[in-house]
Amino acid sequence: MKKIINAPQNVVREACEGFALAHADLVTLHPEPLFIARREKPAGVALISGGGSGHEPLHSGFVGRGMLAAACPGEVFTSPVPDQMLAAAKEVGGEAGVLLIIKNYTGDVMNFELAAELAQAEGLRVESVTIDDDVAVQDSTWTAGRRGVAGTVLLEKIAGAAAEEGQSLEAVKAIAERVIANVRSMGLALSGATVPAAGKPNFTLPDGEYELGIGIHGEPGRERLPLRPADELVEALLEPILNDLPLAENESVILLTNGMGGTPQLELYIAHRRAVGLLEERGLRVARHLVGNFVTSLDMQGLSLSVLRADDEMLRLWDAPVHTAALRWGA
Amino acid sequence: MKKIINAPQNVVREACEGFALAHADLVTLHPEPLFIARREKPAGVALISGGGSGHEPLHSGFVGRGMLAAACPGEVFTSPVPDQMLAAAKEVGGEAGVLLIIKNYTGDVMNFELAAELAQAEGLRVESVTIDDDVAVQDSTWTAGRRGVAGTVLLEKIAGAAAEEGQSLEAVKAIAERVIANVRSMGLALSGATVPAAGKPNFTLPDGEYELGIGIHGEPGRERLPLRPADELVEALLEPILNDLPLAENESVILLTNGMGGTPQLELYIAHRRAVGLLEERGLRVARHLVGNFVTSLDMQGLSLSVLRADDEMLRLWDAPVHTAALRWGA
Amino acid sequence: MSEMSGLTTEQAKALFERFRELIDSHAAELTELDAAIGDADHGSGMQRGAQAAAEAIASADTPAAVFKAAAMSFISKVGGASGPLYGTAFLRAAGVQPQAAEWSAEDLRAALHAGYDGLKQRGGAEPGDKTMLDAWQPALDALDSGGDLQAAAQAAAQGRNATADLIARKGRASYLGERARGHIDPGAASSALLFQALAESAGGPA
Amino acid sequence: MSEMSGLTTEQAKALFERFRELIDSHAAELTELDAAIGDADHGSGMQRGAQAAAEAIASADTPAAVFKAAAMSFISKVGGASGPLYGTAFLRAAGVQPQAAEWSAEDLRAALHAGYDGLKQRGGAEPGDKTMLDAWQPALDALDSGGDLQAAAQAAAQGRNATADLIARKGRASYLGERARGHIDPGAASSALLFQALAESAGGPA
Ligand SMILES: Nc1ncnc2c1ncn2[C@@H]1O[C@H](COP(=O)(O)OP(=O)(O)O)[C@@H](O)[C@H]1O
Ligand SMILES: Nc1ncnc2c1ncn2[C@@H]1O[C@H](COP(=O)(O)OP(=O)(O)O)[C@@H](O)[C@H]1O
Ligand SMILES: [Mg+2]
Ligand SMILES: [Mg+2]
Ligand SMILES: [Mg+2]
Ligand SMILES: [Mg+2]
Repeated sequence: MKKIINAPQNVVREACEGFALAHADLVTLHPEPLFIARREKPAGVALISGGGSGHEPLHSGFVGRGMLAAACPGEVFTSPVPDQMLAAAKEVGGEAGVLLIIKNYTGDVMNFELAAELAQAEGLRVESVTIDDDVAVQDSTWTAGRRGVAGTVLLEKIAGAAAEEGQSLEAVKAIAERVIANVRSMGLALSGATVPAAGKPNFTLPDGEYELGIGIHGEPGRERLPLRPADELVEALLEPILNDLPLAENESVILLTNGMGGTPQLELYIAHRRAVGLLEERGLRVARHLVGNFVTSLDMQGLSLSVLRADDEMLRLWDAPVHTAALRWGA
Repeated sequence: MKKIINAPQNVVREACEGFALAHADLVTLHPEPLFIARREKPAGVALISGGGSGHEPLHSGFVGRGMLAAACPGEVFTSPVPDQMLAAAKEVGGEAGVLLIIKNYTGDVMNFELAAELAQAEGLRVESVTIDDDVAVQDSTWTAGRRGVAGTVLLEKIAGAAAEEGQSLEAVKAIAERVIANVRSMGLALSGATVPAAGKPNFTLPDGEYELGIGIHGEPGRERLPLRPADELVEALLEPILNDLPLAENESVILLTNGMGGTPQLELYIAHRRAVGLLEERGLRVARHLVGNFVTSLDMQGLSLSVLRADDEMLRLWDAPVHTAALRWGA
Repeated sequence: MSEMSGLTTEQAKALFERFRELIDSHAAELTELDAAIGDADHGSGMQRGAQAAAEAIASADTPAAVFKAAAMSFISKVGGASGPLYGTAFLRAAGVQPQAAEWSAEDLRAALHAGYDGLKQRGGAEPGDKTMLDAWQPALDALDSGGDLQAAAQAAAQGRNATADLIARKGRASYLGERARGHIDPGAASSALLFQALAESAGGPA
Repeated sequence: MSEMSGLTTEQAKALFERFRELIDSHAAELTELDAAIGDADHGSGMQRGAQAAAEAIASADTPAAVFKAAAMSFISKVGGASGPLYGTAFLRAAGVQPQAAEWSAEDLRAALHAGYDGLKQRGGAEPGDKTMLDAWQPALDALDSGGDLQAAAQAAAQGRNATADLIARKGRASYLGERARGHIDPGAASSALLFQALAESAGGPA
C-alpha cells in the first residue's frame, strides 16, 4: 500500500482539518465529537448526513448553503458514532427541526437511530430518511436491504434546496422520500479500494475482469465478468436500473455518472456519452447532467450510474442555488 | 490495462462528446478539427489553450465565462495540431484578439507556434504566453526548459478574468506573464499513468518508493525516494518551490493542492493541511485555497503543490466570477 | 461439569481489560475476516472500543457500572454495526442488576441473556444469519444447560467456527449471497473473544 | 559504391506508402521506446501521420506535391513534437524543386538537406542532442560523401543506434538527464525507418 498519509488512525481527522482550512468561508470544524458544520446556522430545517469516510466529497463536500447543515464523518468505511450526529444536531438544529439523511447500511442505520433517540430525548425535533438506491442488491427481508450509494448526492441537493427555501420538516422529508422512491443506481469496478488501516485492496480482480454491481465499500456485486467496451458496460449498468424504475416515454431524468475515485475523467465522459444516448433511445429526456467524482470509494477504479425520475418540483429544486465545496451554482 | 473505453483511438473524441452533452449550457463541440468553444463568443480577448488529453479537467473543464474561450484537446498526452488552434481562433477570436496559453513542452510550443503563424497570416491578432512552472526541472539551455503543470489552472483563471472584464490583449498578456513569473509547482507520484494506446503504466515504482518531481505525463522527476509520511512529502515539495520563489514575510499566496487523478480526496486534504501549516510557519498568508483534481495525469497516484505569489490585482481577478464545468463561483 | 461463577466488580473490570488484550492481539485477524466478507474495519473498530472501555471502567464500582461504562465506550468510539450492537448488549446487561455490588451466577446469566436480547432487538437478526448472535447463542445455551463460563467460551468458539458454513442474511456480508460461505463471520469471532475474556476473568470458582 | 538515385513521382509515392507500412509494423516498438524516455505516444502519432500521408498523396503529380501533401498530413494529424518536425522537414524538401516532374539525384539530396535544415530550425536542436537529427545527419553525410540511398539508410540506422549512448538535450527526454542513456531515441528510430523506406522505394538504379 502506498498512500499520502501520516498515521492511518489520523487520516480522517487530518483530512477534515485540511478541508476546514481550504473552505473556511463555508464550514466550521468541530473536532470532538467530530463534525463539519455550515459556517452560518441555517434558518430552516437542518439537514445532517454522515457516513464512513473514504467517499469524499460525500458528505463534507456538500455542507453549505442549499445543501447540508452538517456532515459527520466516521472512520474510513465505518459509520460515524451517535455522539457525532447528536452534537451536530444540537449545533445546527433549530425550531424548524432536523432531518437525518442515512445511507442504508446496518451500521449507519443503527448509529443514526441511536442518535435520533438521544436527540429526541433532549427535546429536538428529528426526522430521518434512509436512501437505498443500489439496484445491485436484492431488496428482501433476507438481506440487509439495498445499499445507499451515489443517488445520495441527488437527494442531498434536492432536499437541501427545499430546506433552504424554508419548507417545513414534513415537506422536506416528503420531497426527500420522493427522491428516494425515484432514484436508482448501479456501479461497477475494475479494481478494489485500499483502506489505510487494512493496507491492501479489499478485493482484487484478475486482468480482463470487472465486477458488476459493486458497492461503495468494495462490497461484492452481482458477478464478475469479462471486461467489455465502455458502451456495453454502460448498458449492463442501465439495464437493471431501467428494469427497476419503470419510466414512461418523455419523462425527465437527472443522470449522474459518478466516478469511484481512481477513474480518469475521460472515461467518465465516455460512459456518460453512451448513457445519454441509451436513455434518449428509450425516449427519455435527460433534463440535467452531473458527471464527476461525487460518491467515491477511495482509489477504486470504476463508476456508477444513477437515474432520478425528476418531476418539475425536483428540477426546480435541483436548479436552486447551492454553495458547497463540491457542488456550486447560482450562489 | 483495464479502462472504461471503447477503441483507444476514439477515447478523446468520445470523451469530448460526453463532455459536450453534459455541459451543453456552457460549451459547443466542434468536431473537425476538434475543439471545444464557449457557447457564447466572448466580447473581449479570447483565451485559447489546449494540450494533450489525459489531464482533465484541464483544459476543456475551464471553458466558459471568465476563463477560456476555447480548448483544443490533443490525443492522450500528445499536443494538439495547429489546425485545431487555428479553427478555434477563427471561431472565438474577434477584434480584441486571441491569447494562446501554452504549456512549455517541445510539441506544444511547436504546434501552437505554427497555429499562431497561420492565424496571423489570416489576419487575426494573436499573442501567446508559455507557462513553465515546474521547479522539478532545471531551467537551462541544455534542456527543453521547465514544464508547464498545475499552475496552468491559476493562470487560466486569472487571465480569463482579465479578459472577461474587457482588458486589452496587451493587458491580459501582461497579467498572464505576471502569473507565470510568480507561480511555481512541484509534484510527486506513487504510481504511473496508463495511456490507453500504450496499454501499460508509463513507469512502475517499487512498493515503498515514490518519485519526486514527476511531470504530468509521467516524465521522471528528480529522484526516487523511500515513501515518507504525508507531512514530510509536503515539505519535500514545498522546499524547492520556496527556494525558487523568494517570498517575503506577510506576502499573500494562492495555494493549489492538485491531485494527479488516482489520489483519494482524503489524501489531498491531508497534504493541504500540512502545506498551509508550513507556509504559515514561514510567515506567509495563504489568501486563497484550491484543492482537488485540476491538472491530472490519467489514473496516476500522486499530487502536486503550486504556490502563486498573488498581488491584490491577482486576488481580485481570482475572486471574479467564473462559470466553467470544473471551476465555478460568483456566476 | 463445574459450576458457573458470578462476577465481582474486579472481575468485570478484568473481563474488559482482558477483552482489550485479546482484541489487540487479534485485530489483524478480525480485519482480515471483515475484508473477506465485509469492509475491513472490524479489527480497528473493536480496538477503538475495547481500548476506550478498558479506560472508562477505571472508576466504576459495581459490575453494572463497569458494563455501562463499557457500553458507552463502544457506542461512542466504534461506529459501524458492531459499535451500537456491543454497546446495546452491554447496556442491557448493566440494566439487570443495576445496583448490586456483585453479581451472582444467576445475575450474570440473566445479564448475558439481556445483552443477547438487546443484540437481537437492535440488529433484527436471528441465529443462523451469520452474525455475532451465532457465537452468543451457543454460549448462552451452554450456560442454560448448566455449563460454566469455560464451557460457554468453548461453545462461542464453536459457534464462531460454524458461521463459516452459513450464508449471511444481515449486515454487510448479506450482499454476498453464496459467496459468504467458507468465511468466518468477524463479529462472531470478536464475540468468541468476549466469552473467552469472560471465562479467563471470572471462570475460577466464584 | 553505387550511384545515388533520383526520385520520380511514383517513387515518392512509394516512399510514403512504404513508410506507412514500416511505421505500422514498428508502431509498438516506437511507442515502447517513447515510453522509456518520453510519453509513449510516438508510435500512435506516427501511425496517424503516415497513414494520412499515404492517403493524401494519391492525386499528387510531382515529387514536390507528394512531399507537400505528406507534410500537411503530418502537421494536421500527428501533434506532439514529431508532427511539426516531420511536417516542416517534408515542406522544406518540397520547396527545393517545386515544379519538376522528377527529381534528379542532386535534387533529392538538396531536398533532404532542406528538410534537415527545417528540422534544426523548427526544433532548435543540434546533432548529438539525442533527437531525430541524429539519424538524419549521418544519412546526409553518407550521401554527401557519395553514398547511395542504401548507404544513407544504413547510416541512419547506425545513427539511431548510437543515440543510446547520448543524453538528451531537447524534447521530453531531456528531463531525464543521465537516465536517458542506454535508450534509443524514438524519433531517431522513426527517422531511420524513413530512410529505409526511401532506399527501398528509390534505391534501385534511377
Ligand atoms: N443486524 C445484525 N445483527 C447482529 N449482528 C450484526 C448485524 N449486522 C452486522 N452484524 C455483525 O457485525 C459484524 C460487522 O461489524 P463491523 O465490521 O464493525 O460493522 P460494519 O459492517 O458496519 O463495518 C458482522 O460480522 C456481524 O457479526
Ligand atoms: N527540439 C527537437 N528537435 C528535434 N527533434 C526533436 C525535438 N524534440 C523532440 N524531438 C524528437 O521527437 C521525438 C518525440 O516525438 P513525439 O513522441 O511525437 O513527441 P512528444 O515528445 O511531444 O510526445 C523525440 O524522440 C525526438 O527524436
Ligand atoms: Mg464498516
Ligand atoms: Mg506526446
Ligand atoms: Mg466492517
Ligand atoms: Mg512522445
